[in-house]
Amino acid sequence: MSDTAPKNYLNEQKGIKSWLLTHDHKRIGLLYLYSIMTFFLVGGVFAVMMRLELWTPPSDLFSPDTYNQLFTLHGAVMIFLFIIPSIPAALGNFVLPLHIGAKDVAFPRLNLASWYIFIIGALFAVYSLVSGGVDTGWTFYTPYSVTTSTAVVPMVFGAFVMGFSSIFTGLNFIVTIHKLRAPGMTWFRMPLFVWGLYATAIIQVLATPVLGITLALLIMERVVGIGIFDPAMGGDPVLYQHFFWFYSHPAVYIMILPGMGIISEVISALSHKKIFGYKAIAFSSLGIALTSFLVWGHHMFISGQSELAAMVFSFLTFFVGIPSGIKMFNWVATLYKGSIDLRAPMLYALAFLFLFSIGGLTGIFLGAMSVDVFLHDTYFIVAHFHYVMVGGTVMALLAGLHYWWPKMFGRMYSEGMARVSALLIFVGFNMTFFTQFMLGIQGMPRRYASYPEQFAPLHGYSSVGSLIMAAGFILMGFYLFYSLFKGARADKNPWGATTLEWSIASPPPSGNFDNVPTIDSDPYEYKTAAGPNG
Amino acid sequence: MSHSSDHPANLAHHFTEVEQQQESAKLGMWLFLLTEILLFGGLFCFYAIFRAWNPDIFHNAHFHLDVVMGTLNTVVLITSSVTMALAIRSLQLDQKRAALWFLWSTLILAGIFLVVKYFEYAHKFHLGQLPGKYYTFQGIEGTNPHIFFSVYFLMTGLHGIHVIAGMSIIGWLIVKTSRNRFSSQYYTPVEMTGLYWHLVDLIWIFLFPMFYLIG
Amino acid sequence: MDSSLTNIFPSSSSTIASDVDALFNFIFYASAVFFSIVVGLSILFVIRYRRRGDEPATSQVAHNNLLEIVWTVIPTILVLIVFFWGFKDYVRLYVVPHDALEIKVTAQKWFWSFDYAEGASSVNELVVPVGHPIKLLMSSKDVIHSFAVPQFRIKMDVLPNRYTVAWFEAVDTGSYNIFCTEYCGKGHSEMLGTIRVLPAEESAAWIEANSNMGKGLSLEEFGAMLYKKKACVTCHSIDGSKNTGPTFKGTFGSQEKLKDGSSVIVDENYIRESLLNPKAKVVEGYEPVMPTYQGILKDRQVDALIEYIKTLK
Amino acid sequence: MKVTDSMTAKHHPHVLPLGTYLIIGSLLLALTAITVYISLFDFGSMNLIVAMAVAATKATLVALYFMHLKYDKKIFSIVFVGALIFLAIFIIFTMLDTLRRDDINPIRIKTISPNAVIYQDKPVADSTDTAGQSGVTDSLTVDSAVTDQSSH
Repeated sequence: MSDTAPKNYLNEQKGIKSWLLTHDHKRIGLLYLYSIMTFFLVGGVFAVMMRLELWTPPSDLFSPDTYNQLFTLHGAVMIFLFIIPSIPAALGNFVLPLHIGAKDVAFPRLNLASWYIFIIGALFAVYSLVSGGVDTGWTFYTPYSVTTSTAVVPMVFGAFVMGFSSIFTGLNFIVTIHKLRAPGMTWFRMPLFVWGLYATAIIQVLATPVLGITLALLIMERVVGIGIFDPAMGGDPVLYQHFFWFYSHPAVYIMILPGMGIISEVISALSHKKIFGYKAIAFSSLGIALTSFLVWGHHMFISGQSELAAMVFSFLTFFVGIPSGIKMFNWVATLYKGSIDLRAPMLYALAFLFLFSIGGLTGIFLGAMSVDVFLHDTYFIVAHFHYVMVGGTVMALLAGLHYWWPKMFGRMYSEGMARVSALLIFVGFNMTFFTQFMLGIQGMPRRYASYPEQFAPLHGYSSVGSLIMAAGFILMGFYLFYSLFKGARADKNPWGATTLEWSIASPPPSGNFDNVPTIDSDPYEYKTAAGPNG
Repeated sequence: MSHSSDHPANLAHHFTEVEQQQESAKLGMWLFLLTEILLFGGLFCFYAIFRAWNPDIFHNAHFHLDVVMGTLNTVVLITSSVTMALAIRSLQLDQKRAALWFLWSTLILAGIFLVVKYFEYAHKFHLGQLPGKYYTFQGIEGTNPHIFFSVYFLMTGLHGIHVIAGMSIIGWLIVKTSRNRFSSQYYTPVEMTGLYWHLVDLIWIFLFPMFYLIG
Repeated sequence: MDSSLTNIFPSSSSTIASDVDALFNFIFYASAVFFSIVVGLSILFVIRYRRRGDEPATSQVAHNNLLEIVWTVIPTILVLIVFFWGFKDYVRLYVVPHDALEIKVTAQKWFWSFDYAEGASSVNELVVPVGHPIKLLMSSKDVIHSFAVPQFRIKMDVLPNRYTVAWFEAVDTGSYNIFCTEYCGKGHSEMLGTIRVLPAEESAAWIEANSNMGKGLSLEEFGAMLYKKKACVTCHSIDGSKNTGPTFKGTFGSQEKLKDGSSVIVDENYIRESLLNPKAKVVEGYEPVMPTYQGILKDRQVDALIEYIKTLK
Repeated sequence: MKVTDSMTAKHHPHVLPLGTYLIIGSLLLALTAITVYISLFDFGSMNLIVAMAVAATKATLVALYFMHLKYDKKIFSIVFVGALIFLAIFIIFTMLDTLRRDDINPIRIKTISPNAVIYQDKPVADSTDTAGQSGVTDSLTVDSAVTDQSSH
């Protein structure tokens, strides 16, 4: 794709080996991008299969066993193989060093190693899939996961291995941000995406090891019967839930914090306006990262944990909600009197504002203890976390992908098709999941292969919505692929943005910056019509 | 990549100065140690909760651990920590022979630790004091004594794996040192290994009283 | 309660349901206000400040302390209200009144069994008097299940080897679904029960009648009743179709091939053994997933089921 | 951030005197002897606290001197202490649950059958299956037997 283009990171070296042995953070970012897109497709196919089964009440299309494996694999693939590495490892790897004026991340070899570890973990997951699948749900709750006859161990081991990949990425990013900022780039001159990645990386290094030991203990429980989680061996299954959620609740913020960073970038750049409340957004990222460790028990209000613990967890839960709210207001305030460019990245950012508001606000219902008792383990939960994960993270990922696409490949995609696809995804998503809020309020439990007749109409709408959403993603795949070869050449700064990556060629040269830049201003210095900083 | 000719040999292209690179490595290492602490943390939590639930088995079962061997291993590991620290100090002073000597001492002490551990394990295997469902020993009163041995073998086993990993890295350092790869100008790998080795020691400092002394 | 929401909610049929709904509505309306502000302003700004041509933004204002304090403090106050309100009702949900009627609930793959103090027992059908608090003392025999009744707004996980407690007081007579809401395997979505709330006398009569082992019925009729009541119907068909377990149609007297390669004639003894120790002889092509009915079925009930199966030619 | 000044300048490591290492090493060995000696006496619930206090002192010495936290940049100490804080949060918050399940309903703190299935067909010194819930135990036995077959 680089016949006439000047030397850049894509064409300087050729051949498969130059990719598989690369130390260039941009190429590693792309390796991750291709991997997560593959797994997104796999997880998406599982999702559509589930919606097809749920179109009608009886379990007719698939047997209950198959359905149970479908939702388990959908969850496990989407969480461990797609969302967790998506923004940090793919976009973060590509953008972070460019953002702070560095030539690479601090440990380039470790960076490549973490991609290989990710792939090895993924292979175990795939092995588990072909050797009988898993039917435990992505949470692997004991004692079910200890007693089921499906291939739990390879899947759990895969997740265990992928944890190390996540840890190494986080570790690499923290050191990079601490030690490799360009001269003059103080902490408060860093773009907000960097703050988002920094907060994410803190969670990755602090929480992921606990997931590692939890999964290792689960494997030991299955193999040796050590008796920590299995009641038949004297253990306590609720303890597993503590161990699991100590990682997996902060992990929700591993998924959403970098997305929030992208939204800050995109809204500022495409409004051509300085971000509102820079410090508030930066500190709220850190605040979310640290308080996210104090709230895991809100997944367990009906699990049989002590009422005291439930109370403490509920109380703290509300304080992790406030910083997210602050960010929302800041983004809206950034739009005020901006010069808003409604191209694809901005459309996805606006979709994020809409959907993530719903996702966040429905979290308040679930943080309230008595209401959670009613809504727990119903479709309300399913809808809530899809609004956060898809409406939040995936929308942010798409915003970022469309925003940095020209920088990555030096090509533009079709703006018209991007708009159609954004519309399809937005409409399809709401149709799929808003109906699920209503199902949850009616009491429809999650993880049901078949369901009573009374829920049929809403499930029907939801299934239709999922097909519309799938059409949107297929269209996106098509125009993005097309643009790689036939897209118009991109300028070095198609959006008129001010962060460092837009000051170098698209695609960037292998070493990023020929001369290390010296920074003497804030990241978002836009011109104003009404005089300086009016 | 165009390196200026005065770019030091051990400085990677994306760093501008030696100190920056060294501090990066150190920060990375400390973050790695943080993940190690939290990895062990799950097992500490396991220990704390089951001890609070069933203090009887932890009390009764700890008499079946050999305090003499545990103390011996504590002394061995602390001494190896001292020799490791001295190895780094010798390199800082460009005393290569001393550094080699100290690294060898560390390696041998780690070996002794494992040998003692082997005898302890072998004895327990023989008695049927095995973790989890393989537990067959009859002599301990209380609720579910197998859980004590589960957590004992998990914690000391994970620690033992760390000792083995540390030994292979120290072995690699010995080769590198004898080939004159390190000097007072560049000894980052030795320093990083030192941090790791001290953490392994530090964890044992807690494991020893938790299992052998108070049960 | 707002009428538009009432259409979605299941009926509020326990003493606590309307309190839970009140908090739900409070959060709903507060959220609606915030959502309207965020989305309304976004849409307004996008329309008003849409970029036309190349002109820069008309303002670069980057902070406003008063505004930022306001939008931090107001949500904080609101969520604190939500917290205390939610906590208050949560405690009510789990503090059982003293005069509650205690019923033992046992969950296992994939049915519910209920034991009354009077000695009556039932499977997948809980009959309780209206207007009287009911305490559920719950435990599981295998994995974690969860006892949920949407109309009562109650839900509690049921743990193996541990008791959990829930209670409710029904305010209306009628039938309500029990759902298992914690994923428990293949039959998870079939693990449904019914709560029948009856006037006090009728409920007492039912319990009385249920305590005496199908008196007045022939063994065969009693067996047919047990087939449904003890949840055999969940896994075994009587029309020849294959389900989680083998069909009962024509099974008596036939020769079945077993998993381990041997075969067995289906007679009285085999049926009895299959009920009490189901994993001993598993028919080829099926998983050993059936729970034991040891302790759940009395002798006469086993006999009744055998007689019933004999009739299914 | 300084730029090229020190690029060619020699790097001077911070070297501690030999005596420091030897003194700290001896202190650690002495503390080991003390903690073993103390363990010969029974202080009841104080056993744990005393032993952990000694261990924490030893750990602090290792961290400050062997791991150079006393002389290095503060950021490393922050990382180390941060790990300990989050570990403490993990353990304390989990224990808020595991030790307080009987707050409202006392029956919830107990297990129905305290002993694991591996003890149920052989004599165990303290086998107090009092709850009379043999049904639960039976079924657990059966299920774990199934696991054994199916997971291998």
